[in-house]
Amino acid sequence: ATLDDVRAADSLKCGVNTGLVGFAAPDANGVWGGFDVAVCRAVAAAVLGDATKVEFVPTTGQTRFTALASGEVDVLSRNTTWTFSRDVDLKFTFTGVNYYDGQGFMVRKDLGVSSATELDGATVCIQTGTTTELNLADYFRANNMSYEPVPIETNAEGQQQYLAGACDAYTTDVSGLAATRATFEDADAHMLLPEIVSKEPLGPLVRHGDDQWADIVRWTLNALIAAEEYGVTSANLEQMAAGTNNPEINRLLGTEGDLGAMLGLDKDWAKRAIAAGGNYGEIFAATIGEGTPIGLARGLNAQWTQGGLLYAPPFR
Amino acid sequence: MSAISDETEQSFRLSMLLYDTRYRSLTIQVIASIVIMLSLSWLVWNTIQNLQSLGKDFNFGFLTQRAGYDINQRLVEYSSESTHGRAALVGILNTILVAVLGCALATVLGVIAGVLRLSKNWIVARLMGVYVEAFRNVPLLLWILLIFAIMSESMPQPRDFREGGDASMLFGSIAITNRGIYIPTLEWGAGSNILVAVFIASIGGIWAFRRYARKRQEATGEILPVLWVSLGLLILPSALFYFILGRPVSVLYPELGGFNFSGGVHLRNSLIALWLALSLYTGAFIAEIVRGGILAISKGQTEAAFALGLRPGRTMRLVILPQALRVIIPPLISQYLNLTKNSSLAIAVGYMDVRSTLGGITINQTGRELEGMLLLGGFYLVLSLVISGAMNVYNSSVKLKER
Amino acid sequence: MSETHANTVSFVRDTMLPEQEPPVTERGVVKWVRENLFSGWLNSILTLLSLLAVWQILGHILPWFVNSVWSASSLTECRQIRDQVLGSDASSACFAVISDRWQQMLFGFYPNDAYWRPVLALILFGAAIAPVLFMSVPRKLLAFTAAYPFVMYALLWGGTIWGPLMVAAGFGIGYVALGLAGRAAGTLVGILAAVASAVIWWLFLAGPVAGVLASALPIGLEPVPSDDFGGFMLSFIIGITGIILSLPLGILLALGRQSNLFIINKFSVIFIEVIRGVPLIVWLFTASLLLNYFLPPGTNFDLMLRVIIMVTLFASAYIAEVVRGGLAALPRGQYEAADSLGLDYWKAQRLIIMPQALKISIPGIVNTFIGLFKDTTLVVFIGLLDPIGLTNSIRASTDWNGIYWELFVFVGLMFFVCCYGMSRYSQHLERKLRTDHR
Amino acid sequence: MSELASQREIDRSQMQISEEVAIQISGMNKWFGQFHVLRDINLTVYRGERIVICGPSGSGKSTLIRCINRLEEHQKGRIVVDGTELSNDLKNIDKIRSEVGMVFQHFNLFPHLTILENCTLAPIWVRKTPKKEAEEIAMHYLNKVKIPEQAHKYPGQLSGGQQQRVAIARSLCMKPRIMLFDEPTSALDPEMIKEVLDTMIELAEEGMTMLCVTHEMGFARQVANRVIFMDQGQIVEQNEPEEFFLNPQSDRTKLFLSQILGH
Amino acid sequence: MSELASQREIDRSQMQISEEVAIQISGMNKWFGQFHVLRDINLTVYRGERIVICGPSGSGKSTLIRCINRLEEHQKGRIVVDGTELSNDLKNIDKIRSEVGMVFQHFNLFPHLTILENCTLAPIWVRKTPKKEAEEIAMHYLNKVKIPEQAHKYPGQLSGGQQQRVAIARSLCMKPRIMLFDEPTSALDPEMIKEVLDTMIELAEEGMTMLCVTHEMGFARQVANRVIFMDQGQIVEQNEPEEFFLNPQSDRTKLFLSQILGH
Ligand SMILES: Nc1ncnc2c1ncn2[C@@H]1O[C@H](COP(=O)(O)OP(=O)(O)OP(=O)(O)O)[C@@H](O)[C@H]1O
Ligand SMILES: Nc1ncnc2c1ncn2[C@@H]1O[C@H](COP(=O)(O)OP(=O)(O)OP(=O)(O)O)[C@@H](O)[C@H]1O
Ligand SMILES: [Mg+2]
Ligand SMILES: [Mg+2]
Repeated sequence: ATLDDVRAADSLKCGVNTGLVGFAAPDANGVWGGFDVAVCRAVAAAVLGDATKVEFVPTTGQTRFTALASGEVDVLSRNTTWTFSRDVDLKFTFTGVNYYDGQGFMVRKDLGVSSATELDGATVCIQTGTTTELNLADYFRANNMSYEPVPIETNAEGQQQYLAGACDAYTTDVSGLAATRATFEDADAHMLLPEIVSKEPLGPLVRHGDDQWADIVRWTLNALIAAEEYGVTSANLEQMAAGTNNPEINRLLGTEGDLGAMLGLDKDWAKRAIAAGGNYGEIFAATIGEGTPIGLARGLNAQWTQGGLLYAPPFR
Repeated sequence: MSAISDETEQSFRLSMLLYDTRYRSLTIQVIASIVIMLSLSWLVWNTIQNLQSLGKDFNFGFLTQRAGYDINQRLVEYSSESTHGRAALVGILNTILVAVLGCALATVLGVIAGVLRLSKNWIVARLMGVYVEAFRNVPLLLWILLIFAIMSESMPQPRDFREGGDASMLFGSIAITNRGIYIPTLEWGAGSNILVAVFIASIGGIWAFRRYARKRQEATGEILPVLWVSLGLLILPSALFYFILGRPVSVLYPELGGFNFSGGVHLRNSLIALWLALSLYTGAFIAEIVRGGILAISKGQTEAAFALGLRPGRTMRLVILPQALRVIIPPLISQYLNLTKNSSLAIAVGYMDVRSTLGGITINQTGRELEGMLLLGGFYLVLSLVISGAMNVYNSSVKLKER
Repeated sequence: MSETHANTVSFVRDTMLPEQEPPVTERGVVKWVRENLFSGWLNSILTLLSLLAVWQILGHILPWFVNSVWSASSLTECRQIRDQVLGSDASSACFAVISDRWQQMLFGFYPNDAYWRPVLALILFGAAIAPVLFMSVPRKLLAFTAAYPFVMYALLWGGTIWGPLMVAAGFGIGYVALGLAGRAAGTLVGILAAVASAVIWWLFLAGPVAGVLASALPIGLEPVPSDDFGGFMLSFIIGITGIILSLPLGILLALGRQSNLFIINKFSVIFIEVIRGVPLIVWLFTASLLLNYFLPPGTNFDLMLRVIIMVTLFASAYIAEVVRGGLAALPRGQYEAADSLGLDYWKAQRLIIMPQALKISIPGIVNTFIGLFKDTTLVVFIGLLDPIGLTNSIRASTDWNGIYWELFVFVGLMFFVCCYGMSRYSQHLERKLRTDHR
Repeated sequence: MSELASQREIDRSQMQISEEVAIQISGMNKWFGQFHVLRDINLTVYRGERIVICGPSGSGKSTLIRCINRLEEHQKGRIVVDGTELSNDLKNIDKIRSEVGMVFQHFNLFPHLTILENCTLAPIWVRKTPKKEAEEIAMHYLNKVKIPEQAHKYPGQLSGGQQQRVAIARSLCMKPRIMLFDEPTSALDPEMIKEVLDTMIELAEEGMTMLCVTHEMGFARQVANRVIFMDQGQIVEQNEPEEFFLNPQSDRTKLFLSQILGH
Repeated sequence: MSELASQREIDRSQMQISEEVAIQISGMNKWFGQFHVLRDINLTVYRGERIVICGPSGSGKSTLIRCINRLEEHQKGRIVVDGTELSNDLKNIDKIRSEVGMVFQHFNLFPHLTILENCTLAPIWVRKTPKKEAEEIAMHYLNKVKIPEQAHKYPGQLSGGQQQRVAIARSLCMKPRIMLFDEPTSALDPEMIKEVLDTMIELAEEGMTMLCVTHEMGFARQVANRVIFMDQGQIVEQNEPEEFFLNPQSDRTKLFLSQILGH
């Protein structure tokens, strides 16, 4: 089973993007950081007790699924859209959604376009190997518009093409667009069009058939989300772990019952996962939130209590 | 011929399998084929097992399914409603297009650079040396990326061509933008058939004239100015009829409309960057081949021709080139082969060649890695076998006769 | 001297003329310029055009270089410095990205405190390759050359040294088996026995034995996972291992292609043609997408190793053609002399044919290596972080987002220096071989 | 022929030709594809005999010689060398090759090995002689061919005549019982021919069984027991040298002799 | 020299040397870079004269010959060939080149053309002769050099001697008034030298003006009117052949003659 393999290797192999600002990128010391990366670290912390025991495997849009299917990675956390065919036909198990996204368009303000429906005849940059190109084709077809796709391999290239004006619009997931826009020298000259042409629930996924492992990843993610809901942060974690009068928190942090054992882990698994990078909200804020250059608002990714979609099932 | 030794009656012993030259090769081959068969079947068996455990099958049915994605450059009808098979065809045509264009330009660049590298002009020779070394010693991928970047970074955007923009069309008809180059096309109006017929006829005329000139030289020794007459024949009658027929062919200039230029032919940046990079890179290798070919023809040949009173131009045409070509063409063709294979680097600039359609998006959307890669590999293999087959035919036809 | 006439032909010079300086027009800068730059109207035009082109290009590039900023921690800072010093419309390179990330460009994510390992491996590579390239180096060093791949593995990947040692032991066992069985029953049987025993050792015994030894005597360096490899180090490793491992395979294929045994010949031909007929990038995708299909269910080894396997197969087809050229260049007499002395096929190959054929092939091998080294950049498409892949990752960090040319210039220069050096060397070798043969 | 050689003129009657058969060829035929190169060759060579083979170019002399140590395969008939029949059996071939030395027109020394290594190669790898011993043997024979001082040079540094003598020494190091020579002097400059012939004469004096394709008629006169004349793949005439040269029987022989002696 | 040639021994006194000047070289100097190759050369060649030039290697013989048809450019002095001065004028150069034939040491036949095409190339493209006529002329000269049957072979299929004779025929097809030979026999095997020399002797008999760089002293004795000895880029001695060989004046000439006649 994957859990045993990971324990035996004493390191979690985690597939990430080769480089997407805010989501996964190595720093000058080669330490990976980012929103997707944080999920891996949390899983590693939960399973191995050490958030640094992760081996990051950079994957491209083309290679990611094979990497997972062949066992080259144990979990793929690479802004991957959860779709029917990927789940069912390609034989993967999506363990949840860590980011609710949708495909949008970014254009220069001075292009004079305020809606995607005005993009007839435009040149559009897209990243290949993603669901984006299918959505794009469908959207323009449905609206009876023509367009000129400019396929590109990586976000870095897409950004460069777009900035140079080689395409009128750049389309990818809104999070990516925002992240990209944030780094522009003149970010204000660009805008995201209001239309969201697709649903893009992004989440970590694992191979089909190893339910225990899928559960571990799923509930680690849920633990991060729940922790935010219950107000468990890396700052008050120790204090909360000492015991609170909220039994849900107690169960989550292992002070009460032994949920960990059911997963094949120990009691403190969720505590460690949260300690790794904080709860969902902290991770968001640290990597892509409004305080960072990327500056994404929580939007759909707020807790259900705040009007968002994040809704961790109960820990009981 | 058969081995008719006296000792054939000698009884067969097992050790003869190893120590008898007649059986030994048989033994080795049998063992080799068993090993090869075993390893092949091992691979196939593994594959079947793996496919099974992944719940996949092996079939090419996906080729007839809807592709669902768009391709910007298509030489045949294609839309996102077409099948994956058709997408593969579009990709194949795109690969062949860039390969053919690349081979042509690379040859031109290579010949020019190769000849200039031998030039007595110091600075020109040096410059060509720099060109050749720079391109030969830096990975092609980097050149593709660089040229692509130059194309998209330093060319004007289409909107710069608007009123008040700071870009203008070249000769009023060619728009070089950072989305590619828009060149005019021809529109064939009424009467253009006649024009085409005239043009074809004048090509026939050139051919006839060349024959006549050769006959005449053989008969009288007079040398007619074939080149100039040919050029005249090529241009004049067509030009004459063009005006007589009331200008049936008009040029359709690219015009700025909406976001982009429309009308004319759009050569996309991806195509141009790939084309230029492949040509410049391969051109550098061809330059070395051409240089080597010319140097291989000994100085003695030129001197002998000069001593006979032949002018430099004729010496080149009658003595040096025919010999140099024999040396040049075989490696030249293997460069063509390399260029064709290297065109698969289209991936770097998003040019939709066969690797990007069949071997890229299609595989990615359908999860048919095995089938897709097999088809892709098969396509390249057939292509290179055809090219190298042609080379072998050529080689054997021009081999110098020796004692 | 006076005019001579048919009837008064005889003439004898009593004082020899001294050597004279050529006329002014025939020497010095004037002549050089006239002959090399302006020897005709065409040449003059070419010269002027070239000068113009050089001027244009330098005019664009030089200021960019000269104004470059070398120390800053992000692109924004670079731009600030530029704005302060030169004004915002000046063109200026931001090479600060190189000073900031050069370690990554060279070593990928290899642990900082272990940089000495790849460096040492490279130096040792120099020592290992020397006896192959330079005939004057003592032949004894060839033993080190043979051991080098294992040393390199142990150095770079670290971990217990018993693993590579046990793999190496397999070769030793094979060799012993070859000796024993070969003496008893002939070379052919010997080779079969050697291959069989080595394979059995690797498959069934090496692992457990290594495990036991490792737990008994844990020596070795800190292990470094393949994912930490990147940058030029990755290019070098793939290139060097590819070429080293492909040599034996390439030689076998070349022999196979020369062989008159039908099946072996055809197999070699098909293998070589298939490999050479399909672009490397397709092979790399095969390595990353398909190789796992071909291996027994459950096997899984890392991408880099798979890439190395593919690259090795790929290079071996090219090496085979190079070696075939070397074999074809040997006169038939060498084979006959070996035969008539009673040497069998393998001994003749090993002692007589290969040493000579390989020597002739070295320039070709070096050229193949250059090609392979350049082609290692293609691994970026399957997610390995080679120098070009790293430029993407670096640009993906918020600090350096948007930087472009500087990274490419750096990568390009590095490649140029390495490849140009090697190609110079191979040209030198070719010239030397040509004179050797006369 | 040089004075030196003539001083050493070999008394032919004195030489010990045993009744023992060294090579027995009977009814041997060979084809190259459709082309019948050797036709019904019958030849018995006794131990200690020195046979010179001559004939016009293309008559099959080289091919005959090369069949004897199986550099070419014959298709019909038998060849028995030293009691071992040449068949497809590799062991027999190996045995015969290590007992039969061969010297080629173009020396075929191994250019990547020193002279000494050239000579010790086969003893070490075929005879499994210890290296030291092999080197002693090699030096012995290099002494014999008078170039011990060149032992550590490479073939490329030697003159043609020296190279050919090394080639002879190399063969001798295998202590062969029979030596085959295929036009050993025809690639040499005139000055060097003598050196090589002298070496061969010395060998002959020691009673080595020799088959030599050569057009050096002086050599044939001086050392051969028998001269064989071949034409069109057949043995046309064979005789003692005196008889052969003074009194050739067949017309072809006469024509041939007039040509080569005439020039 | 062969018997045949000596039978045809040319009576030198009989030959018609007109007073007409074929080549006039005066005060000619040439440098290769800093190196002074030809120093103050003065030479008049009359129509019908046959001049042999000899001298040590590197003395500038080839360069002198090559200056005459402008394969090398001279830097000082005048060269007048057949009344036309060699200057930078392309027309003059063309004129002179089509009147002066040259035969090189290494034949320099065009390997991609048949023998016949080699011979007709220049007549057709320079003289504008009709093809048929050019072929007739070519066959005439091929007959003269005794290889008409090889007309449709390629140069690679011919022996060295045959190739050199083709080279001579090729030059003759342009009906030159002067022939230059640059060591025409030095790349040939001894048997082939004779064929080529015979052809040259025949040419000489017909009164062709010839300048020949050669070390074939037999040839010089037999056909030359004058022998010129060059050293260090200068004409050191010139004389009639008899005198030159029997009674050399300068020390250098003596040394040189002793070397080449001695071996
Ligand atoms: N490998 C071969 N394949 C086909 N024909 C061959 C081969 N070797 C030799 N021959 C032909 O066999 C004939 C005899 O050749 P062989 O070399 O034995 O002649 P030879 O008497 O040694 O002549 P020479 O004096 O020129 O060496 C020749 O006609 C030659 O062309
Ligand atoms: N193209 C050249 N550039 C420089 N030096 C040259 C050139 N050609 C010849 N030389 C030099 O000029 C000198 C005379 O050369 P030339 O070939 O005329 O001598 P030669 O008398 O014909 O000698 P040989 O008998 O060897 O042919 C030699 O020292 C030679 O090295
Ligand atoms: Mg022979
Ligand atoms: Mg000369």
